[in-house]
Amino acid sequence: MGKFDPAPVRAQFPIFSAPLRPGVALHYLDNAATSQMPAVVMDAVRAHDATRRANVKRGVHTLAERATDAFEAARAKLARFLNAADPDEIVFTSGATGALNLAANSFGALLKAGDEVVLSVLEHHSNLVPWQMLRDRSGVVLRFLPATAEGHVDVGALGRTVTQRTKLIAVTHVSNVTGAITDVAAITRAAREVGARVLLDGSQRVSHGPVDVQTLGCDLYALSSHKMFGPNGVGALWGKAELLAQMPPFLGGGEMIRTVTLDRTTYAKPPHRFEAGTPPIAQAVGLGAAIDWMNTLDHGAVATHLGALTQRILKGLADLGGGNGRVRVVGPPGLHGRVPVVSFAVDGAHPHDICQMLDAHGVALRGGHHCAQPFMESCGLGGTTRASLAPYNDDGDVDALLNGLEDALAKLS
Amino acid sequence: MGKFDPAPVRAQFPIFSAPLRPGVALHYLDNAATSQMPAVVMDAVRAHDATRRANVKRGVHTLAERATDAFEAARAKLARFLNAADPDEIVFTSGATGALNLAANSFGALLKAGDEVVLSVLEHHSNLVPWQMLRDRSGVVLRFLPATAEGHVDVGALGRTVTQRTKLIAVTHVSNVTGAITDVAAITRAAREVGARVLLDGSQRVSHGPVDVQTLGCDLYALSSHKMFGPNGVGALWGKAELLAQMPPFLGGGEMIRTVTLDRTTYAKPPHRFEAGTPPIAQAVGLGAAIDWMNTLDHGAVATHLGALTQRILKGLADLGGGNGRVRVVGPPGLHGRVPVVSFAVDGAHPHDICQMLDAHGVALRGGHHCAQPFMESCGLGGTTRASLAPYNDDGDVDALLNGLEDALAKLS
Amino acid sequence: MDSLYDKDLLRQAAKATGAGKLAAPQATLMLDNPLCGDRITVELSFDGEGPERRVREIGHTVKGCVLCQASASIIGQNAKGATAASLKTQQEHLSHMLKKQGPLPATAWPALTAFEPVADHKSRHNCVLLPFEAVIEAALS
Amino acid sequence: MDSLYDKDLLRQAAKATGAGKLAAPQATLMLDNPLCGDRITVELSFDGEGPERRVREIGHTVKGCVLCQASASIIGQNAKGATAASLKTQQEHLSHMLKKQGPLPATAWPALTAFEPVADHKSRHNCVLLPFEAVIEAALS
Ligand SMILES: Cc1ncc(COP(=O)(O)O)c(C=O)c1O
Ligand SMILES: Cc1ncc(COP(=O)(O)O)c(C=O)c1O
Repeated sequence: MGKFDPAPVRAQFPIFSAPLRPGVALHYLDNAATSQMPAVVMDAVRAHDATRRANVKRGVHTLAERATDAFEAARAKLARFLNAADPDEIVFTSGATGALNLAANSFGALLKAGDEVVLSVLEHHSNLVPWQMLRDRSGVVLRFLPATAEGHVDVGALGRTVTQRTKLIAVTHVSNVTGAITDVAAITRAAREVGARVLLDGSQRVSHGPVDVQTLGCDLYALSSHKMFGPNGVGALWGKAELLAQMPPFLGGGEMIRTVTLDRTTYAKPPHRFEAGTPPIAQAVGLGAAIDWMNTLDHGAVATHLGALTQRILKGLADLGGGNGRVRVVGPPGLHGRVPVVSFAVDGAHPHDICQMLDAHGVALRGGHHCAQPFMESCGLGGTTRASLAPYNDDGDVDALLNGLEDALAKLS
Repeated sequence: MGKFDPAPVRAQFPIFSAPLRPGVALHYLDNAATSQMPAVVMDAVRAHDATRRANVKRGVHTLAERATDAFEAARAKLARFLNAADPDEIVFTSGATGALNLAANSFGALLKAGDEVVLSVLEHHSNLVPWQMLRDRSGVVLRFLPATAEGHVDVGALGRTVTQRTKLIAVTHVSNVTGAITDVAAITRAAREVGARVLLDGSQRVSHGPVDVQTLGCDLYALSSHKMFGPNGVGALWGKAELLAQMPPFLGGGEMIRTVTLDRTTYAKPPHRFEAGTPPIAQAVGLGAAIDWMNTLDHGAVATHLGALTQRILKGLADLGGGNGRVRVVGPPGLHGRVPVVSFAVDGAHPHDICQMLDAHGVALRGGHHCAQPFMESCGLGGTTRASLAPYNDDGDVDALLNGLEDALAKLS
Repeated sequence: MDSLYDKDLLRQAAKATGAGKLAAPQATLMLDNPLCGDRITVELSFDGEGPERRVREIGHTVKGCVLCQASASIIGQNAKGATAASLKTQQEHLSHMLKKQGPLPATAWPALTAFEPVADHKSRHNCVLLPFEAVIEAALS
Repeated sequence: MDSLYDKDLLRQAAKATGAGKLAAPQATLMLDNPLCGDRITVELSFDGEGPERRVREIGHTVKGCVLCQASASIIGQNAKGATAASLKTQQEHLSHMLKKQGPLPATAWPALTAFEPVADHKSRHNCVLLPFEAVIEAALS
């Protein structure tokens, strides 16, 4: 594992080729919201559209066959990235939100009133609201795992939260607020004891390299392309073949049927059953290219590099204002059990003011509740400011962040 | 209105810059499945991703503001294209299928058992299966308008199909099989008499220039970007503000909420209420660019040009095999009341064989049931072969089609 | 640094005119902007009755950003004697300036000019407008 | 023109060996491919009983494309005397040739080589395989 140099990686991302504004360089630390896209991914999407744009699955002409091959090749790449047993376990969706709504509706249709679904207070609204809607529709009961003081899903509470009625534990693999990595082994163990399934929201995990769903032992896994250097508008739900086969369709339309009459419709096998209408073809091809690109990275070396930057941020935050404790990290205090995403709260300074002031320094941060209002409430916070890293980030980005914060806090005191 | 020359238009589409295979030029006549994309649209998507890629709606940093502005500008462009009263009447979706599922679920939630929804036998599965699912869920009754012998929605049957219980008439604006344009005035008149709403599936109409939803007098309008020279992975549902305001959300997730607690969630106003999760931002921007591109065309001149090509196809089909009547057009026999989409059935020759043989001539056609099985059944057909035109098509494309068909029919006799 | 946060605006926010609670409020209203977590509670007392009643005293509690604080403070300075209708007029001036980038008319409260740089930042418009919404709703209640 | 439709294959389809109905079928099965509208009905009579029973006579009715017709015709020529298991083996040879682009083994029916050019056209694989599925399901029924 060599030392990782972010410069050549950064050079592959067109967004960094020009200043953000005249005289102000971009320090992009909003990767947990959307990561940037390397030129090779843009090229792959354009090449697709310029040489084999066509609708997929049904066409017999050359472009349609090429487009279908490219789309299915992307499915196979994602299957390998997740170590899925079969490409047909990958359902392409509009994004992680699309994947989670599919799960809540389609897996949800297998549940009955009184069945329980266990979530956590750390969930992104996309893994909460669809289950609330299911609850309101069908009488399924939602139970919540709390968060630990360090911002992890509290697996210590599994014993009193999981019951014989639990049919699913659906939790985030990595928190988009705290960056904490969930102890999945504890979750799957608890699930197996009561015969429940496990869904992981992998949106914040997939940016950091391949995932092994078989080792994780989960049943469903949701992800989004735009957080893993791929295009907008596409994501996926992975599911065990045996489970997908039991799940009824969610969206209706072309391509997901076997036969249609005015009275009755029978459905295709997975994954097509779940891919109603024209799928995001070029975007899936782009996601495939993003995976190819990620596979060129030495993820161990990247993790060491980003760990060092994270450490600098954590220390810098502690030292701000002469170390007066005005800044509080919301999440794990060190590098253990986290990805390079750091949220913090500043006494007497609103996250949006901080973000706006940092923007003047070219630093892109995100402030607010990060679509995780219940967690914010549980912390007694209106919101946090979040810096999230990707392989192209470097010491200059961290310098800009810490210097900018120093300035902002002086103004906002 | 000048005479239209397709050559300069064609030159704007990268797909035509290289042969399909060595020595075989592409004659793309599968536009009703997916239209090709001009370079300006590809450029617009790339420029977005290369200079302002960010998540929208919540970010305060510069890239996020730029991305949000570009996304909302695309909304405004589409609103103008449809003559919507307000950009906030446009909900971005994953495509027409996404839009129709949104309508069937969200408008559908306002209906109760025994309420009636009128569809037609000509509907694409995307405007049929979601309503069947609604019926199975909630006891709504589906009634069907038949098709005329010429492949139009039979508005003559409105009197016996629409009742006091009808709450919605949801029909295709233009048939994707026959190319027939629906008599919308008759539909809206019948709907008004019983206080029903009207939804139009505009997927096949929007490829042919601006639409005026206010003059049409409908309440909901669904469309897809990839059929109007824009990117894959995005579409829209337009709805009257007053109606959208009554409709509950469909998908749950980030960006569509007002407040979320573990117990209860309140929702944002339209359109955000219906746009859960990260929307297809770059794709919407591309759709905006496609609309700008379409606005450079003289649509009257294009219609005349494509009408002439359609006429040649209709005559050529009638003359095939020495005019022995082996080929039958499924749709309007002339240019009246149609768009340039021509379906035909050939005695003793299967559409897929025809398409495959034509592919050897570089001609891209579509064969099969075109996701409209009920209509095919009603015609006693297993499928048709379909040629569909766009502004870049020219006499050479029609020559290749007719010559190829002559060859194929000789072989398949 | 960012022109959004010039000294005037920061001073305005720090001044927090009108911050606090009233002894005997006749109207109380809490409003929040869930997008950013800003929250304001406005308390009012009045002279007179009906639509013509005028604000006698105002108290506000803001948990929000500097823009929201400054906006509440400006209201605290200027709201005394205002009717719901005149507050609504001020809100319209402000909203027009932000959204259409038009100039503030002579009848607008002079302090509102502090928000001119906010016009360029759509995501922050609601931060400035929230206190106006709250005070108007309270005045109408 | 397209190598998919060489003379052999077209002749095979035109020949339609086994087309028609049986006087006294012991098994009848209809299967369709909704993606393209191909539909085949297979009728079988047998010698023997149980899994070892062998096809005595076959009749098929195809509403489908040339590939489907040719496939049914080849089955019509070769199925007599076959067990369900041996039909399944032929299907596996064919499927392997189409999907993995591997060669047909010596034990495969020689006529199946007509389908080699179909390997390049994934969207047509099912057209060729449908008659095999139908005859196997009928033989197992
Ligand atoms: C009439 C009609 N409706 C709906 C659709 C589905 O739209 P989409 O391709 O966006 O899923 C299509 C095209 O496939 C269509 O032709
Ligand atoms: C943990 C988590 N889940 C779900 C989502 C929603 O995914 P998408 O952006 O694809 O809608 C996000 C990001 O927004 C996220 O961080």
